[in-house]
Formats: sequence, structure tokens, C-alpha cells
Amino acid sequence: MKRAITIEPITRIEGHARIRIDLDESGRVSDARVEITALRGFEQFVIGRPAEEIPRIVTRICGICPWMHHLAAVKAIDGCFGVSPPPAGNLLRELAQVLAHIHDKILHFFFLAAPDFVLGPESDYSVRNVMGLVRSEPELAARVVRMRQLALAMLERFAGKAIHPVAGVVGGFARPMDAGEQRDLLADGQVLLDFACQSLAFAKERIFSRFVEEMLSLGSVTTGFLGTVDAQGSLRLYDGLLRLMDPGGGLVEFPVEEYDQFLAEHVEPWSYAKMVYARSWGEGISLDSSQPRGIYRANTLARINVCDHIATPRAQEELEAFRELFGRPAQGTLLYHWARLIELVYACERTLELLADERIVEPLVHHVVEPGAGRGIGHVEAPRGTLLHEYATDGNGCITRANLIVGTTHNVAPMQLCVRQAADRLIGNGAADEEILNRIEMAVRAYDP
Amino acid sequence: MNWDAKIIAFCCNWCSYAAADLAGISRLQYSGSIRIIRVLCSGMVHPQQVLHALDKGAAGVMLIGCHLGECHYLKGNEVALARAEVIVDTLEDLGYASERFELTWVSSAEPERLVKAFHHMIARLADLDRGSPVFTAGGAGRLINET
Amino acid sequence: MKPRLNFEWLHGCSGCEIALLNSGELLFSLFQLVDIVHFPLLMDHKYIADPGEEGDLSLPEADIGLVTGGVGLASHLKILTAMRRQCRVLIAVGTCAGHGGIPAMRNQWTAGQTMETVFSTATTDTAPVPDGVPALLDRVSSIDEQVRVDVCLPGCPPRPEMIIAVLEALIQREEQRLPHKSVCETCPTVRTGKGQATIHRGTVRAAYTPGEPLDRMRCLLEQGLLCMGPVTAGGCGGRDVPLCLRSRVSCRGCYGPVRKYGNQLLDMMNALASNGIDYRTIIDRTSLLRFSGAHGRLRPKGERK
Amino acid sequence: MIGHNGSVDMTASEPVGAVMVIGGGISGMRAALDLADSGYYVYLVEKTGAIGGAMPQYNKVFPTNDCSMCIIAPKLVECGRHANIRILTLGSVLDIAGRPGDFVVRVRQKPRYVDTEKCIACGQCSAHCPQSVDDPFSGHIAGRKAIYIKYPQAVPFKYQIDAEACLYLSQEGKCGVCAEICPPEAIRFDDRALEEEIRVGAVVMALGFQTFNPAVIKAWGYGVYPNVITSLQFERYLAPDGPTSGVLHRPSDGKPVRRIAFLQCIGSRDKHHCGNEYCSSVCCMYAIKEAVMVKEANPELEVTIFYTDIRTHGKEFDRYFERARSETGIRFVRSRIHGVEPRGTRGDLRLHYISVQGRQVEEIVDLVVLSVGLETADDMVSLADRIGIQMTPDRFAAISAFMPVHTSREGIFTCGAFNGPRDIPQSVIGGSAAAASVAVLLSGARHSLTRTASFPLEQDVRLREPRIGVFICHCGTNIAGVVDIEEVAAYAATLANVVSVERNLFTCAQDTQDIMGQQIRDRELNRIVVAACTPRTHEPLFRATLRSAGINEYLLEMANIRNQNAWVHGFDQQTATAKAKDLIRMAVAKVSGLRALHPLRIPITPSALVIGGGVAGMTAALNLALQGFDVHLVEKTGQLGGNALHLFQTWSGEHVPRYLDGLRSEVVNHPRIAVFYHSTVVEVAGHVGNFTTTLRGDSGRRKTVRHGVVLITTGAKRYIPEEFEYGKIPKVVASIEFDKLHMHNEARVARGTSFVFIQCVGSRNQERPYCSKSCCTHSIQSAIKLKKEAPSRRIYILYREIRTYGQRERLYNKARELGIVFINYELHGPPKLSRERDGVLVEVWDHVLHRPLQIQADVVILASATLASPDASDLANLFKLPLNADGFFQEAHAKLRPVEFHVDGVFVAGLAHYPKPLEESISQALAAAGKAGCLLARKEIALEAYVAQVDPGRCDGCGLCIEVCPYRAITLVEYEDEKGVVLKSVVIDQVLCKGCGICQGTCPKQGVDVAGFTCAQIEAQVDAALDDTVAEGT
Repeated sequence: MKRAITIEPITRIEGHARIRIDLDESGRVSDARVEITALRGFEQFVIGRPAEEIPRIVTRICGICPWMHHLAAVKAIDGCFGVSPPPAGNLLRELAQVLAHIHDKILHFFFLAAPDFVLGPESDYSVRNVMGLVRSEPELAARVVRMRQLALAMLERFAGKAIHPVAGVVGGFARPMDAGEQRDLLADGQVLLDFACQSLAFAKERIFSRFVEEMLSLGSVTTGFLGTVDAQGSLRLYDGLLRLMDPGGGLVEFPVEEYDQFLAEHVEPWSYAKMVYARSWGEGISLDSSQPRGIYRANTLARINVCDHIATPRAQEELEAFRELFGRPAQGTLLYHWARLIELVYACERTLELLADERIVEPLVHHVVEPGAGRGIGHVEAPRGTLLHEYATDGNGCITRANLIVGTTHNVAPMQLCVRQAADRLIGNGAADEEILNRIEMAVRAYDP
Repeated sequence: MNWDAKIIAFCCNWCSYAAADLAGISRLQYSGSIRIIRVLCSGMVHPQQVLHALDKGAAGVMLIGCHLGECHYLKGNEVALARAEVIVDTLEDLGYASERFELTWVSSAEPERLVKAFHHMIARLADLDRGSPVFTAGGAGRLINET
Repeated sequence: MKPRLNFEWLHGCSGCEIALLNSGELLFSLFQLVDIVHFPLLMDHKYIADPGEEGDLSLPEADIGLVTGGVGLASHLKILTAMRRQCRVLIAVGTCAGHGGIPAMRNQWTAGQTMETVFSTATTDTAPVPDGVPALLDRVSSIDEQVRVDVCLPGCPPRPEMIIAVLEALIQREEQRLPHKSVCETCPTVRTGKGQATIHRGTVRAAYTPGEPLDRMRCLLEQGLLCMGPVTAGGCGGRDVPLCLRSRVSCRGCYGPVRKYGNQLLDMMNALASNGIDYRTIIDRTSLLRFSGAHGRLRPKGERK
Repeated sequence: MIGHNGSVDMTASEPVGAVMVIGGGISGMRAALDLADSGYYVYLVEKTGAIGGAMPQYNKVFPTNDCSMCIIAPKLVECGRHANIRILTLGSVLDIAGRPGDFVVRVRQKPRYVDTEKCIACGQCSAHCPQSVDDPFSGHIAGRKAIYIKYPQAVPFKYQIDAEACLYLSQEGKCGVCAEICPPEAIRFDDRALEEEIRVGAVVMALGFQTFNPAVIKAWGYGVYPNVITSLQFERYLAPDGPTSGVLHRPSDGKPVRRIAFLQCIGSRDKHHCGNEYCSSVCCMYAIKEAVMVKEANPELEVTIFYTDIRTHGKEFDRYFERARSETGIRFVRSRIHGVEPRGTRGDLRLHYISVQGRQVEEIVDLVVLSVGLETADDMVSLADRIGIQMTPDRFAAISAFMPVHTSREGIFTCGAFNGPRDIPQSVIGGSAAAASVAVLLSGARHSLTRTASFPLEQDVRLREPRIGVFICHCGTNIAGVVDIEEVAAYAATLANVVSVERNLFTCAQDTQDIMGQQIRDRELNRIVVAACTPRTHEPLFRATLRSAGINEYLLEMANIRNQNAWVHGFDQQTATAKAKDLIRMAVAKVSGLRALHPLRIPITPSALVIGGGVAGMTAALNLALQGFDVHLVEKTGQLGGNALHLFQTWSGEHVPRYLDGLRSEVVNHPRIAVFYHSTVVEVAGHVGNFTTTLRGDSGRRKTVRHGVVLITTGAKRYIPEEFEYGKIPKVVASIEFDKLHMHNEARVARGTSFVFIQCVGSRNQERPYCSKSCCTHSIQSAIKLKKEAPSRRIYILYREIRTYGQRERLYNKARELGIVFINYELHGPPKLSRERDGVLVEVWDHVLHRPLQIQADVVILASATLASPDASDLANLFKLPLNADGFFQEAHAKLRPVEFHVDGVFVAGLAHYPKPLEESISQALAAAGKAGCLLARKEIALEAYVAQVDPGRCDGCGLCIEVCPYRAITLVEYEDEKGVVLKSVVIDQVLCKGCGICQGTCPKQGVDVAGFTCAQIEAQVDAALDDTVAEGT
């Protein structure tokens, strides 16, 4: 008897999605896919708006990473209006971005992903969650909560609103940072860095060592990767060149303005999310798990894979250790969590670097802006992958066209492969208990979609 | 004409409300669609109340004040005039035909002018609703707020 | 026994949930206060009763239901109806649930137009628009347009302490004390009642002396910046300075109208016009309803009734 | 003895605290209201069936273009309702006996034939009356019935029967239909004339005027050619409530009018035809106004005004004239037309005149409007004669410029056009001035005869559920004939909170008031809905009923089911019945949300601050002191007298310095007046009733005074000419300098044989587009004196328009008779002056002889302008008062509130308001003192009940309402909440607020609204209007 299994909703992720697994008469998996079931239509309703308002609208694409959309949009509109921010403006924007990364990574790792590992994928759903974590690891939980709050407080200190921010403005940043703030934030940043290092140590000791097998096998597929690096090939989150690695490890770099020559989006009738693939490989896209084509991944592991090194010492140290174990590129899906903590260390170190730059307290934080016609593309590395905003404006400085490629969409196609691989591996004879289904979800959760 | 929708007419105590009284004294006849609400000044009516009336199913809303320069309160009707522009623009923004709103000036001694304004408004609204489902349903659309 | 709580999200961005997760100690007090029995962001309770099987949407019974996001898809209606059925008290959390929020901006286009635009961007392969997904509703509505709502707690995101306070009041059966004043209430900027005759473009920044506190800066609206503070429900900064003002940036109205049936566009335009300010310098007035486009306020362009 | 302000030694006995005002026009009404408001009982005797005088006939008034009816209607109602004014309509005074302070006046009232107690003014009688006659109110261009009201807003709003026209009365019992159908049976065919003897302390004669009847002079063709009409008829044609609903057409054939000619000075300045030698003062302005109005409505019309001199000497008048001339396309032709002839048989009219270029011109027009002048009616002249007061040769009351409202008989005062032709503001000023003068005479009897009502304790309804009583009026058949009252009453009983529904034949009847009171007590009603006529006329009555039944008078709402329902849907019973239900439902919805209102009452500091010690200031100060109030008089110099110190005589030849000495010593010696010399106002706090003002003396010493009112009499200054070689040629002098030279017979004058006066120096130009008003008269007076001293002197007056308005025209005529040469330089430019030997050469174009003229002048006298005081703007800022574009204080309303401001408790008089001659300054000063006295006499003021209130739960001090308030009543304050957070809110000054609700219309959060008209209450009405489930009962 044919049968379909639906996991709805996929939980402990941000957003609306479900997994559908089709079983054939013999109970074998005939198809499995992740369906993204929500669409809000930002590309439509930003049309006609004054472009300078866009950074304050597109934040609502995602409540977890509003800063990423805010900054990608603000950079794109800078482009439309032909301005570039003064040094302090850029430094403050990047500082906000790395702090948002820190905040996000702690959330994802400890609140959403950790219950699977700390409490075990087999534990009951009613305890396999952050509430369960609080009960079983109260001290850790309390520390995590405090650290998230600290990162948030730092952000609010100089940028006001942390969720759905407003401080990035076309032409720069809304307000300067004063020396007092800089001093305090430096001290706080140090606390965060310590926590990041301890977190990675804790994860390595308590989690990764216990789940080595899963890390390499669950949802494991072979794909290309996309990330951002600087001219020296170092990891960058705020700006730089896009670097696309093919499944064989070959690298190509391109400026973001040329993204449409390298990337394209594919539509499936069962998902609102478009699937980005590597157009430049010239092979189109295929979701066939036996012979996937055009598929690459983004997000933490991708960035760790494409960069040659990380420009901060402790993260670089961790990167080297990681590569020692898993090679380059590393393909294990659950390794995303590991890579995420390495990025957390980097983000904390970068925070201190930015705050140490004396230009960050310069009073000139924005330039005068004249609205007008133009085209602009803004990109940042968001926690969930490379984020691209492209806008065109009319003579009045209002939006005429928008194209948004959101971090998660890079990973929608590979997620299909992962889910299929996990389902194939875990479901035998049509038997699928809660633990099995949760393990399949874990393959999705690794991407923090 | 089977047009039984209602029109709210906010009338200033010092001019148009008095003109409406005088229209009665003069036995001028006009449509039963008009519902006059007495206000102290045309400048007292908040555009929200215009919108509210339309949302609640009024076919149209009239705001009738003293002639410019004759406001009992110096400049209430001037403010009403500035607001009328907002109301017209915003009704269109909100998807209402701005013809559903009318600002007009009538002195306390001009009942004919008042009645003419009523006739004019009714004709305009009937025109607007002709052929639309709203018209055949016998009233303007309602916003669903019942839940 | 602790009251049971269902927490669902619909047509939103998860910012409300994240705000709650960000609240530190308050989060623990939430866990203390209630038993969360359904919360897709944090726990693995599924809609389908029998795991892996097709069937009716099943939600646990709960004393309190929190819903974020508005209603934009057919599936949202299904979830919302189930929430209403299963929860004794239903609370609309966040501006989307209460007024439609940013997603309701799409109400200026039909669902078809939106699909068409989204699936025909420059980098999108030519393909039919998806049809094997829950249908996009023609209008994004607030949840109170669809079901009875007991408490409406706006914010984009709402302040977590307000969420906790509402729950506490509910549990203690006290009267709800929601903020009912505008953003200006706690805004310390200097107001004189006299403003500029025109409103500047959004690219113009606030004038102030760096290093001086906010209570030395002139009210942004009086500086000629379009600040939606006066027509927007307050509370974003708690009893302290409104959040956007902390960045010296003007309010855009994210808590929705001050009064439930207020209209941020009309109220703002009116306040400007009444003061003799040329409101026509404002480009794209409808974006003043960007947070409160539900309740039929935003409609497809060109539609006239 | 009589002092300067008419104080009478009243040791003989206590005066009577009542006053008779004869004449119910605007001047008489003003006097009556001011007297009644300041503590005297007033008998207002009106010869027609309704008060109002001439104003209700006008369409608009100049220069504000206000609707005349709209501005007078509230005054009519106020008079009609005033507890201390008794209106005696159809009344005439037979004689007056007694002495100042105690007169007995015999008054005769003609029968009305309608019982005013019963008449409900439903108009059915008039509708059925078969007898039509010409309506004098419309200037006989329309008809009215034999039973009629004078005009639709008439007060008293009661019908009357024209006995001559009535068939029943004139042809014994022939008709009587009105009596048969009158619903309340108010017709009294057996009504008889009444004679009454009334005891009063003083009499005010406000006898008014009649318009000149042009039919007596054949040349105008009035009454012969239908297309020749008077300006008054024209006014009725333009009026939207007139017989043609404001549409103008030719009376002869109803065709549209294309060309109109206004002919000025008809019955004025016309010694030869009619003996009216004086100028009527108002015709130029009203003709321009009518021309502007008709031109605005019909832009294609050709309108020409043929005039002698354009006399637009009043405040803002010249601007109005200039706008008419330059913007509206009205043609002004300086030429006197001497006759109108018909052209053809189609009604066209032909005019001949001589143009300024001296050519004969003929013009054909459709319509000729005769700008008829003002005159005193014969019966008024004979009344004056009976009473024994002196009249001028022009048949106006004889008055002294120093006592401009006193007749020749003590205790009898006069005001309005009876004192000489004048416009509305002058008449209003006269009314208040007369009241002020009466108040001095009768100050001992204040409040002795006035009535105040007392009421039971009011029940507190705050915590009670609404219990609404609905009273539905049949109004005879007026409502019940159209509306199914039974059905409506049954419906009303189903509405929420309605506990009782009563139907009344006449809800306004006295017995219904008793029933209403009984119901309120028996059924514990706490809110009342009256479904009847309009709140504009009947709300006060029902409020009084509520008050006497012990509930707050504001817990009342009227559903206007007569004027706005039964009467406008007379042929559609179904609609009217359905709408009556809606209107009652709306009223119930509103009344449910009403709260009791208690207008704030604030005590008044019974003293006045008078700023400026000129004649106006001293006059006002003395009047107030004699009325019994303390006065602080502030003078910035070391001497009282102001500009009058430079004057020698009034236009009528009265000696100014002697008068000034007397006035000064009375002021200085009056125990209630404290004079602060060398002092200025530097700081002001408070508001009406309680001001605290800081004065600074010359030593810098500050003094604070407390007072209830302020009078601004800061005067003006003279213009120092920069033109006409002034200051360069010693023989060119300004007029007040010349007066001194003349008085001392200085050599230049004594030996002079040739004098040239140049008018409008610094006036009526681009910079100061206003007329300084007194210079024409002044120059002519000086010229006459020079000529009389030595008839051989050659005297020239170079002018633009001669503005010897009113009875001053005699001076102009006399000057011409004496051979003084008048040369108009309007058209050909101002004269040129140059020094020549020991004299001055004046070159000017002779407009009569059409050639240049050179005059060797011994002295050139420049009639220089009067300028606003440079101190005015400081004072205006301190008291938040407006100034006009010329820097003079801008009164609250140019027509009806000429001495008041929108800021309560502050008054203006004299040159601070506008240039004017001494007589008018004194009159205005008395008026200002009178208005101030009204306030001070009340001891406390009840403020407006409908004022804005701040909802502290909603207002967050966003400040958007601050600037919109026209009264500057809103301010922003900071306060700390219980947690010490500093919050903001607006506060409304309850004294300054007038309740317009502009703030309410602005506030985005309903943080401020006007009590009685709140957003919630208005919305409740809207909801109830649109949704019949809204007020459904449970």
C-alpha cells in the first residue's frame, strides 16, 4: 500500500515548512521532500515605496536575522542612490552584523539544535526542547540566556532597536558611537569571546564527540558550497567577493554585481521557496538524489569550506583543527553545527577588532543622500547563507523592481537531498516512529532554515 | 429610484444646522437619506469620523460649515478645508471613491443652497453606485467587524 | 496546576517569538508561569495526532493561546480556527496578528499579482507558479477579522515583559493594563507645538548635536521628519525612550494605531493638515499603513468602493 | 450738575434700576443687551412686529462680506431669551415724564392678533391665508400674507396679523381661516391696543433711520421705470433667502442683467432736490459691496459705480475699495448723474454724464441701482419733539462731540443712526456707549430690578445607569400630520435605557414642562430626549425644565423631527416616520453617553487697567470709576491728554483744551482712579477676571496690579512727512504745526495771503492703504477760519477724495460757498513743490479747467497721516492680541464686536483701533468701558460649558493640537508618573477655550475632546444613524 508520511510542522526551525515522505507498496521511500509552505511577497509589495524605507520594511522577512536583511537592503539602496558610507558608518554596520550573528548562533545552537544532542534524539518531544534543557542543565541554560541577552544589550546600546532594526540608514548609520559606549562594548565583547570559546569546547566534549557517526552520515550528501571571502581568501561576513566551490573543490570568485550570471532560481510546484542553483556550472538543476546537478550549499559549513583561512587567531586555530578532522570541503550535514560555533568565535573576535578601530567613534556616520534612479545590489553573509538584495529605483527614488535571494533558499535544494538520504537510511519497511522522524528533521535543522 | 442608503451630514451649529432648520420653515423638500448630526464647528469633525461612517455603511458623508471667513471660531472651517483634502486623498488611498465625501459651505441664511447640496450629493452617489452590487444591495458595503 | 499554553505563528516573521526568547530571565518566568504544550519554534508537538499519519489538525486543549502573525494562507485559517477552538483565551500577539503588519502590505495587490511577481524575478527560471502548496489568500487579515480575540497585544516585536504581564494578569484574573497612549508619551524630545511647513524625504536625517541627550533634541516631526509617533501605539521602549528614537530615527508606526480602529494614515495626514503642513510632499502615503493594512485598510490599487 | 461723563447728583432719591431702549435695531439691541448684562432691567420697545432693525434685510455686510443674518441672528436670540429684557413689539412711546433716574414712559402697543404665548410659529396660518400684500421687508419686490412673520429668523418668532390686509379684520368676519386651522388656537381677532406706563431710570433712543425714498425726485425714474431699483431692493435680490433666492434678473422682464449702474448720493449731499445736505456715510461702501457681490456671482456682468467722492474712510474700507477697483473689474466713474431716461421700450435705460476729461458720454444699462441715503423718519422727529430733545438741522439728534450719546435732555441718551448717519460698527459702539453712560447715572440701582432664578439641588447621575425619558411632540399637526407618532413612540420604548415615552400635543407648552418635571421625579429619569423642533430655539427652555427638576441641564438631547424631518418630507409619511425613528435612536444613543457639565465660574477682580492716558483712556477710566469700579490708568508720558493736547476744536467747533482740562481734573481727582505716569506694561499674567500686570515706571521701579479687565487706549502717532519738501522749506508745515502757528497768529500766517492744503500726505498710499479719516474735515475747518479772517486770502485744497462724511458735509459746502478752491490731484498726480523767493511754488493740474496751475503759496499745509503707535506690537504680544496689517489693534469682529478682542476681558478704543475724530474716540471709549463694566458688574463669570477637556488616559503630549487652537488655550506641560518618569500632556485653559473642537478634530487618539460633543458621542450618533440595532433595548 502506498503511503505518505507528513511531518508538519517541522519544529524548532524558523518558519513554516513540512516534510513529506512517500512510501511505495513495499514501504520503501519513493520520494521525500521539504515543502516550504509560506510566501509573503516582499518582492511585490516593496514596489513603489520610497527606496530609503526598504531597509525598514524587509527586516520583517525574518525575525531572527532582521539585521541581515536590513544591512543587505541598506547596501543595495546605497547603490541605487550612488552613495557610500563614511568609515564609521561602515564599521558600525559591520559591528551590528557580527553581534547579530553571535546572538543568532547562540540561539540556534542552544535553543533549537542542542535539545536533540543534549537530551537525545530519542527523548520524548515534551522534554526534547529548551524547557527540557533548562530543567536538565539549569546552569548552562541560565548562562546561555545571559549571553544572548548580553549580545542583545550590546546591539541595543549603539543601535537602538535590535529586532527589526532601524539604525542602518542609506548613506551610513543613524547615530555615532561615543567613547564610553566603545569602552563598555569592548569589555562586553571580551565576555562573549570567552563564552564562545567555552561553548565550542563544551560542544566538542559533550556533543560532537558523542555524535561523530551522525555528524558524518545523517543527511550526508555531496554538493558545492557558496560563501564570501576577502581578497586574501579570508572568511568575511559583511562584504567581499562571492566564492563558489564546485563539488570537486574547484573555486570560482565573482563580485556580487555578477550574481545573476552564476546563480539561478528553480521553482517546484510543491514549495513556495525557490531553489537556488549554480547556473554557471551549466548543468541546470536536478534534485535526483542519485545524480544531483547544480546543487551547492551555503551557511556556516559552506563559508568554512570556501575560505582559505580566518583572519582572527582563535577561529583560525579552530578552523585548522576542524580541517584536520574532516578535510576541505567537509560534507557532513551535522557539521554545520560545528562550523557554526567556529563562526561564533570568529564573530566575537571580529567584534573586538571592530571596536578597537578608532574610526568607529568618528562623529561622521552618514553622508547626505539624494534620492534618484539607479540599481543596487547588497549582499551580506547571513547566518543561514548568502543574502542578496537587488533593487532598481525610478527618478523619484522609488522601487521599481526587487529581487531577493534569501540565505535559506540556497539550502532548499540540498535539504531535499538530505531528507531523502535520511529517509532512505532510517525508514525501513514503512516503519517510522517519532525518533526516526525527528532524526529526519535533524537533517533539516542543521541548516537552521 | 430605489436607493435607500444613508448619508451622514455633519452640520455646524452656527450655519448649516440653522440653514437646515430654515429649510424646514421654508418647507423645502429633500431626500430622506440625509441624517444630520449637529457639531459645534466643521473644524471639530475628525476625518476618522468620516471614515467611520463609511465603514459603517454610510453611502456618503457631508461636512457643511460656514463660508470661509465667517467661522464662529475664527478658523475652524479653514482647518476643515485643509482636512477635506486629506480626506479626499486618503479615501482614495483606502479604496473608497472620494466622491463619497463632500465639504461645502452654507450660511445660516442659505437653506436653498443646503438643499441643493443635498440633492447634488445624492445624485452623485446614486451615479457612483449605479450598476454596482452595492447599489442593488441597497446600501454601501460594510466592513466585517462582527467577529 | 499551571495553565496550559499553545503558541502558534501564522503570517509573520517569528520576531515576536525571538523577542520572547531574548528576554532572559523573563523567559524563565514564562516557563514558570505556564505549561507550554504546543510551540513549533521550541518544541516538537505536531499538528497530526498520530505521528506520520494524515488526519485532522490536532492541537492540545489549552487555557491560553498565543497567536503571532496574521492570516495570509488557507492553512493559517485552519490553524487559527483550531487554536480558537482549543484555547479558552486567545491572545493576538504582535502587530501582524492585531493589524496585519508588514505582510498585509501585499493587500495592495491581488494574490495572483503577488505570485506572478515573486515567481518571475530576473533570476527565476520560467515555470508555473507553485500550486501544490496551501493557497495564498487574496487578503492578509488580522486574526480578529477571522475569529474572536480576547486580548490584542501589538508590537513589532512586542515587548516580552508585556506578554508576561498580560499572561500574569490573565492568570490572576486582573484587569489588562495595556499601553493606550502613543509613542510620544515616553519620547523625551523637545516639543513646542510649532513645526515645519513641509515634510522632508526619508533620506533627511535628524538634526542634533552629537553627545547631547535626547531631551535636548527637537521633536523629529517638528523638524519636518515624518515621525509616526503621534498616531502609533506606544510601549516599544517600555516606560523608557521609544526604540527608534534611541537611534535618532523617526517612528514608522510598528505598534499599529493608538486606538483599535484608528487609521495611522488618516490620523497622520489629518494631524499634519490641521497644522497647515503640506502632507502632499509625502511620497507613497499608503506605506504609512505598512503595519496596519488589515481590516480592509489596504486594498488593491485602483479599487474603489 | 452734570460732569463730563454725565454723572448726576442723585442725592434726592434712589434711581430706578430699569431702562427703556426705544428701537430694536442693532444699536438698540446692543444697548439693551449691555444694560441687561450689567444689572438693569430693560424694556426694549420696537415699533414693528420683530426686532432686528435694518440688518436682517441686508445680504452681506462690508468690509468682511459676512452674511448679515448670520451675524445678527445670535444677537436676536440673545435679546429674545434674556431674562432681563422685555421686548414690546408693535410699540411706540407716547411721552416721557419725570426726571433723570426716575421717568415714567407711556408706551402704546398695537394689537398683534396672535397670542404670542400660544403661537408655535408653525406657519400653517400663513400658508392658508388667502390675502397677499407687498412686503416692505423686501422693499416691496415680493409679497407676504396678511398673517406673517417679518422674516424667518424673527424674534419674537411669532406670527402677526396685518390688520389692514386681513380680510377678517378689514371686512368684518369675512375670512378667519387662520383661526380655524391654527393648531394651538393662537389667533385673537379681538386683540386690542394696550397702553402702559413704565417706570425707568433712563431712556435710550435708538430710533434708527429710514432709507430715502427716491420716488419723490422724478429725475431718477424710480417707480416709473421698473429697472430702476433702490440699493435695498438690490440687497434683497442678492440675498440667498430673498424672493429670487439670490438670482438677479431684470424686474421688467425677468431677463438676465448684463449692465448695471450704481448711482451714488441719491438723497444725500443733495441740498437742492431733497434738502438732505449731509453725506449718508455708508452708501459708497455698501454700493461697492453690492457691486463686488453681484460681480462675483456673475463675472460677465458690467458694473459701473458713478460717484461724487468715494468715501471709504473706515477701517479696512480703502483696501476693500482698492480690491474692487483693481481686481474685480468694477468700473468707477467720478461723475454725478442727474437723471435716468428710458431707451426704447424693452426696459433699457440711458444715462448721460460728463467724464473727468470733460466729455459728454452716454451709456445704456439694464439696471440702475440708486444708492439711497439715510434719513430720520418723520414720526421719529415728532417723537423727539414730544420728548423734548434738540435736533440738528439735518434732523438728527443734537449731541456734543464730548458727550456723543447724551441728548439735550438729562437722563435720555441716544445712539445709532439717529445720531447721524453711520454704519453698523458705529451704531454698535453707540449702543454700548449709551449703556455705559446709563450705567453711570443708575450705578446706585444696579441689580435692584433684575431677576435671577434659583434651582433645586442637582442629582448626581455619574454612577447611575441611564434612565431615559423620551418626549415626542406632535407640534399640533406639524409633526403628527406627517409622522406616525404612535408608531414612533412604540419604537422609542424599545430602545436601550428608555424607561418612559410620552407624547405631547406641544412639548414646549408650560403644562408639558410640569409633566416633564413630574416624570423626571416619579420615574427617576436622569436623561431626557425631546423629539420636537430645533435645539437652536428650544433647547434653553427644556434645559430650564431639567434644571428645575433637579437634573443637570446638559443631560438633554433634542431630536429635530419637525424642522429637519416632518417639514422637509411633508409628502412622504413613510420616510418621515422612518427617519423620526432614526433621529430618536440617534438622540438616545447620544444622550446615553452624555455627562453632567458644570461650567466653571470664576470670580472677577472688580477693577480695570486702562493703558494710555489720552482722551479715550481718560474717558473710559472716568466712566468705569463713576460706575463704581477701581481703575489703574497707565500713561507712558508725564502728562494726561495724548493726541488731543494738539487739538483746538472739534468739527462742530467745540473747544477742546477747555474740555480736556475738565476731563483731566476729574480723572486725577477721582478717588477710584490711580494714575501711573511714565509707566509702561512689561509683564502680563492671568486672563479675564483675574489679570496680574507688572508696570515699570521711569525709574525702573516695578509695580504689580491686579485687575479684571484691560482697556487698550494707547493712541497713535502722527506721520512726519518725507514728501513735499517738508523739513526743507520752512513754509511747508504739517497741519498740527499749522494749528499752533494759526492760533498764535504767527507772522507766516498773519501776513499770508495764499494758502495751499495738501491732503492724504502719507495716507492711502501703497505703504499705508488707509484713510486717516479726520484730515479732510480738519483742513476745511482751518481753511474756513483763514478765509473768514481775511476773505481776500486765496485758499486751495488739493485733494483726492473729500471725505467730510455725515453732517460734516456742511463744512465742505460752506467752504465752497466761501470760495475756497478744491483741486483734485487723484488723476494727474500729486502737486510739485519748489522754493520760490520767500514763498513756495505749487504746481498742480487743474481738473476743472484741464490745464496746469501754478500757485504761489505763503504757507503749504500738509494733512499728514495718523500712524499706529509703535508700542502696539509689544502690547499685542503681551496680551496675545492681533494687529492688522497697518499696525492697529484688530478687534474681535469688525461689525458686531468693535471694541472687543477674541481674548476675553480685553477692550480697545480710540486711535489704537483706527484713526478717527475725537467724537468717535470718546464714543468708542465709552463703549469699551461699557463692555468692561458689564463684565465687572457680574462679579463672577460662568465660562463656556462646551469646552475641550483632556483625557489624561489618552493624551501623551504629542503637541499636535497646540498650534491649531485659535484661542491659544492649549499648552504642553510635563509631569511625573508614579514611577518618576517624566511624561507630557497638554492642558486646556478653561477660560480661553471656546469649544470649537479643532483640537478634537486633530488629535489622533481622542486625547482631547469637547464636552457634549465628544468623538465617542458623535460616533454613537453615526452608529445609531446607520445601524438600527445599535440602541436596541435588551
